[in-house]
Amino acid sequence: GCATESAAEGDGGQAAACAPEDIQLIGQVRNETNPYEKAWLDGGDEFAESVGLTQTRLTYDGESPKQQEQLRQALSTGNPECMVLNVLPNGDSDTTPIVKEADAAGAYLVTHWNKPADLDPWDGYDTWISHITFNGVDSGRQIAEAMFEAMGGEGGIIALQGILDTSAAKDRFIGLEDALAENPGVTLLDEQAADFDRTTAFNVTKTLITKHGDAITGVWAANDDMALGALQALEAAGMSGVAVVGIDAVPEAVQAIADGKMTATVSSDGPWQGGIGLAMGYCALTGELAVSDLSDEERAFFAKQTLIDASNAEANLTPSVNLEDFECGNLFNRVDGPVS
Amino acid sequence: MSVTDKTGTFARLGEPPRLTQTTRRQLLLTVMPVIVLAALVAAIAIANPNFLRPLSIWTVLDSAVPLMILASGAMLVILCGGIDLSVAALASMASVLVALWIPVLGPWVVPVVVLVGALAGLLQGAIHVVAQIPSFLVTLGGLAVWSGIALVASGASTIGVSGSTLDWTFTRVGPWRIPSAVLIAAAIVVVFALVLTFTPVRRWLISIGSSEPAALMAGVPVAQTKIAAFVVSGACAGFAGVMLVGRTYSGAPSLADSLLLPVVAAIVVGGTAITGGFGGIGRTVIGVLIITVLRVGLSVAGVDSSYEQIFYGVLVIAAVALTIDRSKLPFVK
Amino acid sequence: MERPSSTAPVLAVRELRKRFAETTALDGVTFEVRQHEVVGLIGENGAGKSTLLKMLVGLAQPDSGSIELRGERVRMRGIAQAGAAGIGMVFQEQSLIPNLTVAENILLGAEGPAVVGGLYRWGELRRRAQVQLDKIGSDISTDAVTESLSFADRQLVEIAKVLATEERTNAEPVVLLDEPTSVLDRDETEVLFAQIERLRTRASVVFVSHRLDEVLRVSDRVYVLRNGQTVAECVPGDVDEATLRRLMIGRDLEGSHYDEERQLPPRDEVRLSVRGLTVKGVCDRVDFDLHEGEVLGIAGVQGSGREELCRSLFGALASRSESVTLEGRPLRSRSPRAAIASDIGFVPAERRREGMVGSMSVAENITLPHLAEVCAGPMLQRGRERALADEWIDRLSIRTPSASAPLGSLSGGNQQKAVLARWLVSDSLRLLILDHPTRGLDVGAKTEVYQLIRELTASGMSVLLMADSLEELIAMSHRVLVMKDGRVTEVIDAPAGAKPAPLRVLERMV
Amino acid sequence: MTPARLGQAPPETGRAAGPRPRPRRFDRATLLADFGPLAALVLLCILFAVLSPQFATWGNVRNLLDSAAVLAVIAVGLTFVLLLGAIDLSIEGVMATAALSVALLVANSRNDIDLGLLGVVAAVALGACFGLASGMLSTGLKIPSFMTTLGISAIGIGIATVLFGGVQPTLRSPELAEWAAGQWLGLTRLTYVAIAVVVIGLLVQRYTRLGRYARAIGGAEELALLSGIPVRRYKTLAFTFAGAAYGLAGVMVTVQLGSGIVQAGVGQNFAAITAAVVGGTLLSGGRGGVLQSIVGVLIVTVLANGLVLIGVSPYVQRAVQGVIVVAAVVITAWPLRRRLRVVK
Ligand SMILES: Nc1ncnc2c1ncn2[C@@H]1O[C@H](COP(=O)(O)OP(=O)(O)OP(=O)(O)O)[C@@H](O)[C@H]1O
Ligand SMILES: Nc1ncnc2c1ncn2[C@@H]1O[C@H](COP(=O)(O)OP(=O)(O)OP(=O)(O)O)[C@@H](O)[C@H]1O
Ligand SMILES: [Mg+2]
Ligand SMILES: [Mg+2]
Repeated sequence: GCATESAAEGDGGQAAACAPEDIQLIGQVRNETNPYEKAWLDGGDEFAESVGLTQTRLTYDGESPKQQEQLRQALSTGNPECMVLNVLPNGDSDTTPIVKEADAAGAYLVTHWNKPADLDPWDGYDTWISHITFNGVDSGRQIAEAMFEAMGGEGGIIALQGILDTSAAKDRFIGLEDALAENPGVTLLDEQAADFDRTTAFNVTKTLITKHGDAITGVWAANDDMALGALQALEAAGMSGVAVVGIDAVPEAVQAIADGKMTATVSSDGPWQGGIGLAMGYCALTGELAVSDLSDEERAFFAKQTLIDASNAEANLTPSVNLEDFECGNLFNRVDGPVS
Repeated sequence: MSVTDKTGTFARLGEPPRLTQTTRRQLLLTVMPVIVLAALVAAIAIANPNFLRPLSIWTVLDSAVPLMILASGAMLVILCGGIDLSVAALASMASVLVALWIPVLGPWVVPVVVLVGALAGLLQGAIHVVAQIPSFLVTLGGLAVWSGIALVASGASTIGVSGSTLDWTFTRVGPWRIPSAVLIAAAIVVVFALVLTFTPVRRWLISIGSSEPAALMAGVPVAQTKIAAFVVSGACAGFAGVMLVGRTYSGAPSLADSLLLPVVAAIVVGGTAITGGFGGIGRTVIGVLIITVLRVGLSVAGVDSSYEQIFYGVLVIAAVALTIDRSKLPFVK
Repeated sequence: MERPSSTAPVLAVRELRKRFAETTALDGVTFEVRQHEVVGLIGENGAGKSTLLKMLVGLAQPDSGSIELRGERVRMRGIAQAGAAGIGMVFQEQSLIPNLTVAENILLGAEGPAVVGGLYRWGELRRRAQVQLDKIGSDISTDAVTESLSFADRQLVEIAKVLATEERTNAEPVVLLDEPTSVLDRDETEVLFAQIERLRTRASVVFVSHRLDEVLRVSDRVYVLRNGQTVAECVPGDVDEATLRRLMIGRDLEGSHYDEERQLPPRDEVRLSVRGLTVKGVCDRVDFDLHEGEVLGIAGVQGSGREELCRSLFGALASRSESVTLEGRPLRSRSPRAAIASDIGFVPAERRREGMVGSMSVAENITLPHLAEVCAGPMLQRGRERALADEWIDRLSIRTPSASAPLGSLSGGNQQKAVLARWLVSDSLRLLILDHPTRGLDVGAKTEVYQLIRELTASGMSVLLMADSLEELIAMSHRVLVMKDGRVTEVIDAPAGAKPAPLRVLERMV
Repeated sequence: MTPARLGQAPPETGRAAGPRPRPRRFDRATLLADFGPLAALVLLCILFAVLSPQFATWGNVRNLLDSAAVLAVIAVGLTFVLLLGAIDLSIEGVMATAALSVALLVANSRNDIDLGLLGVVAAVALGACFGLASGMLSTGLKIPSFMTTLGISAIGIGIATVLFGGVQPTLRSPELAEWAAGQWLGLTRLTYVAIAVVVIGLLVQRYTRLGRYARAIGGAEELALLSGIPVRRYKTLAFTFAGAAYGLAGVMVTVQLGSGIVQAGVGQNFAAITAAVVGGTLLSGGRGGVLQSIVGVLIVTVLANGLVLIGVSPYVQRAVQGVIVVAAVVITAWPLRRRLRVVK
């Protein structure tokens, strides 16, 4: 509806520079070996297809230097003026150079999840459209509360932390601590880092089961991979009825919830993330979105996330995108408050 | 001397040097790494001609810099028959220290952190030499310890760097907009090349690498040379940490960790023997470029990201198969 | 000489040629080995003996020419094939695997009935290995880890290993021995000869040695190789050592073998004075003085501690002492490097392992201990290095394509000369420790080394010498220090013209 | 004369009556070299038992053995490669492919294939193929194993990524689930699998040509050639054996986790090499063996388990492990120092 209007009045210089067919869409995640990031790239592909383009899929194996190298190379071999980057930075530290490179080259950029607290898109970055993240404190608390409920408000839990050097891991744990403070009946028996990794979580959980035995009635994990590892360890130990929660809503975890083995997870909707960043850049390049007009809240925001538990697991079994979300007028429909 | 007078029959020597088959093969082997590099670049350029743009080429070279600095140091240790697995972790630790200390030390942070790296190398080298523990093990322990220190010092988080103290490590200079990092790396390579060519250091490294007992009996300063190799390797890791902070604007406890295997791969692809005793800085430069081109070039050439690892594996093996000089490896382990 | 030997050649080699990059190793060698015959093979260093033998076991392939085994033309592809065809070889450089036990080594690759259904039977393995060891009358344990044995013991195990060949084939085997005696002492050599005699009844033997007396003693026929060609075939009864020597090098060697008449008396000044030197477990409070211009020979059997004594003086072994002084100043050899700084040189017995860096060039090897002399400040001066190397290659007539050829590609004798040269480069050398400096050298090269020692001592250098044979030791030394069980039993004077009888030394050794 | 070393000594049976066998002398240095890692393991156990009441419980011992199972299987395979003097960096890739292929070949959530145990066999065979490829590339093209196995690892991860295709295949095979959870005599079945593999490894090392020749090749490759050993064949065989072990390890991880993941082998490569080296299997080849490597596996596992139990901060756990490992090796190797000893 509003598309033609903004094209007419927007900063036309940039919009005119690119014919829609020249636009280069790039999605970059760590790797294609985990369901969440794979679904993210697939979402990007679906959006690209819907506008008659293809997405360049980049993966950097979780290696920060490689992520930088890849992006710089993409910027220097492509035409940055007509480029959209939808990037999952490896860690907070990687966002700064990505933003600076993209800004210097003039490519539109949307980042997700990780960003240093003092770096903001409105600090003079014209092409860094938006930073999309999720309230980790919130998700950590939501799953904790779902778990406490399943435990009947009391018992002992163990917590599996993610890679300690990420804000996601830290925020989520703060959420758990908040929930614990409000639920004095639940005690935190132990916390260990399991690096967002399934095998590590499996082994750590086994050791913790030895240490605490039947005192464990809940396992809080900072992501689903660890939750699934813990679940397996609990099964191996013959412990049933332990509430296990995670974050990410990977298909396997959603299935486990539907099967009644897991209690809850939180969905950030990977396919949407994969498409939305490209859509923002596409709209900006085609003149349907003026970055300068965006509010601060739109340029760095927490996106809505949904708690998935037994009630809605079946409906979320397969990740899918809703192309309506990517129309230029709906880009900011999922804003759920500014980042801190 | 009378000894020589009676030895007429031995004198069947002085055939003039000819370009025999062996010397021609030798020549081919010397230039092979360059040919492999050129072929790779050409293949990528066919898939995506933009790869040969000057800007793109400078970017490749720029991307190679941290790897280059780490590999130069690690190569010394490999030349004398050991291995330094700690370089990447040490560079990560250095990045954290740089980020922490910049507010206090300002530009002095660079020599201080390089010194810290050198001291870490010294510690590892000394344990390796004095306690006679295999370098693989010492540096594996070092790897864990430096990571731990970095985690604790940073509180397991990323420390941002503001200000312009390190801008010189990551900018472009001159009319051709050459990345400053490339110039710095080139300077380091030149220093290495000069030292290795014009001083006895290379002799010592090679003799230790190919026959340590013989080197000992010939009075080569074996312990000193080995420790020095570790010190230089540590210092290079420290400096690589500085360069990484310069380009990421932050220090983080696992910033460079993933560079370990690429570093060793680069050294070996260049043709340096992993068992020691043969190799050099020139080969390492080419090896670093081959690995860097593989790392960044596959996606530029449009290889599907799910197949990228397969391509990378096949190409690395093919590259090594072509570049190493088997006559210089007594036997292949 | 009346020895049984049938006429049918078991092994016949015709017109064998082999070229390595710049050197022609074999230039048309022809020879044959008949049944139950011991054939001696002699020639100066680099004449092509080892290359020839390696071709017979398939470790190198000839460029042209033919090898016939029992009348059939064969092309050996590898040592396994050769072993199956009944050709076994004792290599010049030792070929036992250090971390395996003696039993494992003896039967390695030829386990036979010791492996049943792919599984090892340890008892059988030991028993069969013991049979081989018994043949040479050795008391080495089959369970000993090979690297814990002495060099000579290992050589005996090698011989035991090759003797196992005779049990592997139905046909009578051909046993190739490439300088098997160069590290054996007198008794062990006798054991070996007894074995060769025993073997003769059921096998043919090719025997390579630079000790011409040995060759004359055990061989039925002797082939002389020169520059890759067979230049003569002799029967021991008809020739003497001098003739062989002349055939080998193509000219007469003047003077006596050891140049005894050129031995000058030592000077009065004491260069090295050792008091109460103790190396834990092997030598005990050794005292001696070494004068300027003197060669002090050290005699002793394996385990007498003489090698440890010398190694400790060079700093390669930890030791304690009351006092060790070099020209009056305390000598503290904490490492070979420190010893070299005090102008001491050392030529180790295990040349390949300790004496040289095979992959480095001849020139680089020669200058390695004295890099300071070819450096200006920290900078290497390649021109000076090259000139120095060329000078010494010339003075010692080291046979090499050039100073930049890898030392590992030279023949053993020439390698040894290069190892000697590296010490002679230094003008200030005061003490040279020679651990079997003529091991593996041909007579010509040996003579050159002897002359070199004479010249060095004449110019005032002091030498500590351990030698291949007692005769050599006595002939070269001014005095002989006899050691037994880590102690000095006697110091025997051996001035020119009044050399003691070997027996006199021997009885103090054992 | 030094006595035969632990693990290399043939069994004390049927000794022929040779003439006066030389007396064996156990000096302190050799004792330490042979039994040092074992002593370190015992010391660690005592230390943790004192510091943590849970450590010495049957439940924890069971857990320890269970945790060590996968690493033990990997280490057995790796040992043969290390004995050659080669190195194997392909563990992650081989395990990844094996994990995904077994998950896709038995009853699973992604397809209708259900080969049952045959699927397990196929995955192990696939692992062996990877090993065969590493071995043939190393020996045929004469490339250092460091590089071939690094490349093979990347290829394995790549193939696993393609197989993975976005959704983890979850096991739906009840008999395999039973293998993960079911217990005999208080230990999981996978623990018995690991024990069986260790025993097989020991037998192969001691009683077959592969074991003997691997040690010979590692001791001195050029001399092994001189003894007429088909060096290339046995090197390739050692890599193949190792590949099969990694394949089995990938299967075990998949069974444990209930689904096939590409990350099945993450971190196992360094863990296995560390374990082998700590136990006394040298990277230079020819030394050590399966027994030594298993002691190393137990040391590494006990350390990881004990540090969690006594509550060492997760930040410093790895650093503490590193220090303990190096310190343990320094202490046990200190008496072995000699002036001209060569250590790479
Ligand atoms: N692989 C090789 N590469 C280059 N040159 C070689 C090689 N093998 C042998 N030669 C050369 O061939 C010649 C013959 O060597 P060979 O070892 O057969 O001599 P030899 O008669 O055994 O001498 P020695 O008495 O020293 O043992 C030498 O000049 C040697 O340098
Ligand atoms: N890797 C190699 N490269 C070049 N040449 C080699 C190599 N290995 C062996 N050779 C050659 O093989 C020949 C045989 O070696 P060997 O050690 O038997 O020497 P040799 O001449 O018989 O020694 P010696 O003088 O002690 O009798 C040597 O002459 C050497 O040149
Ligand atoms: Mg020879
Ligand atoms: Mg010889």
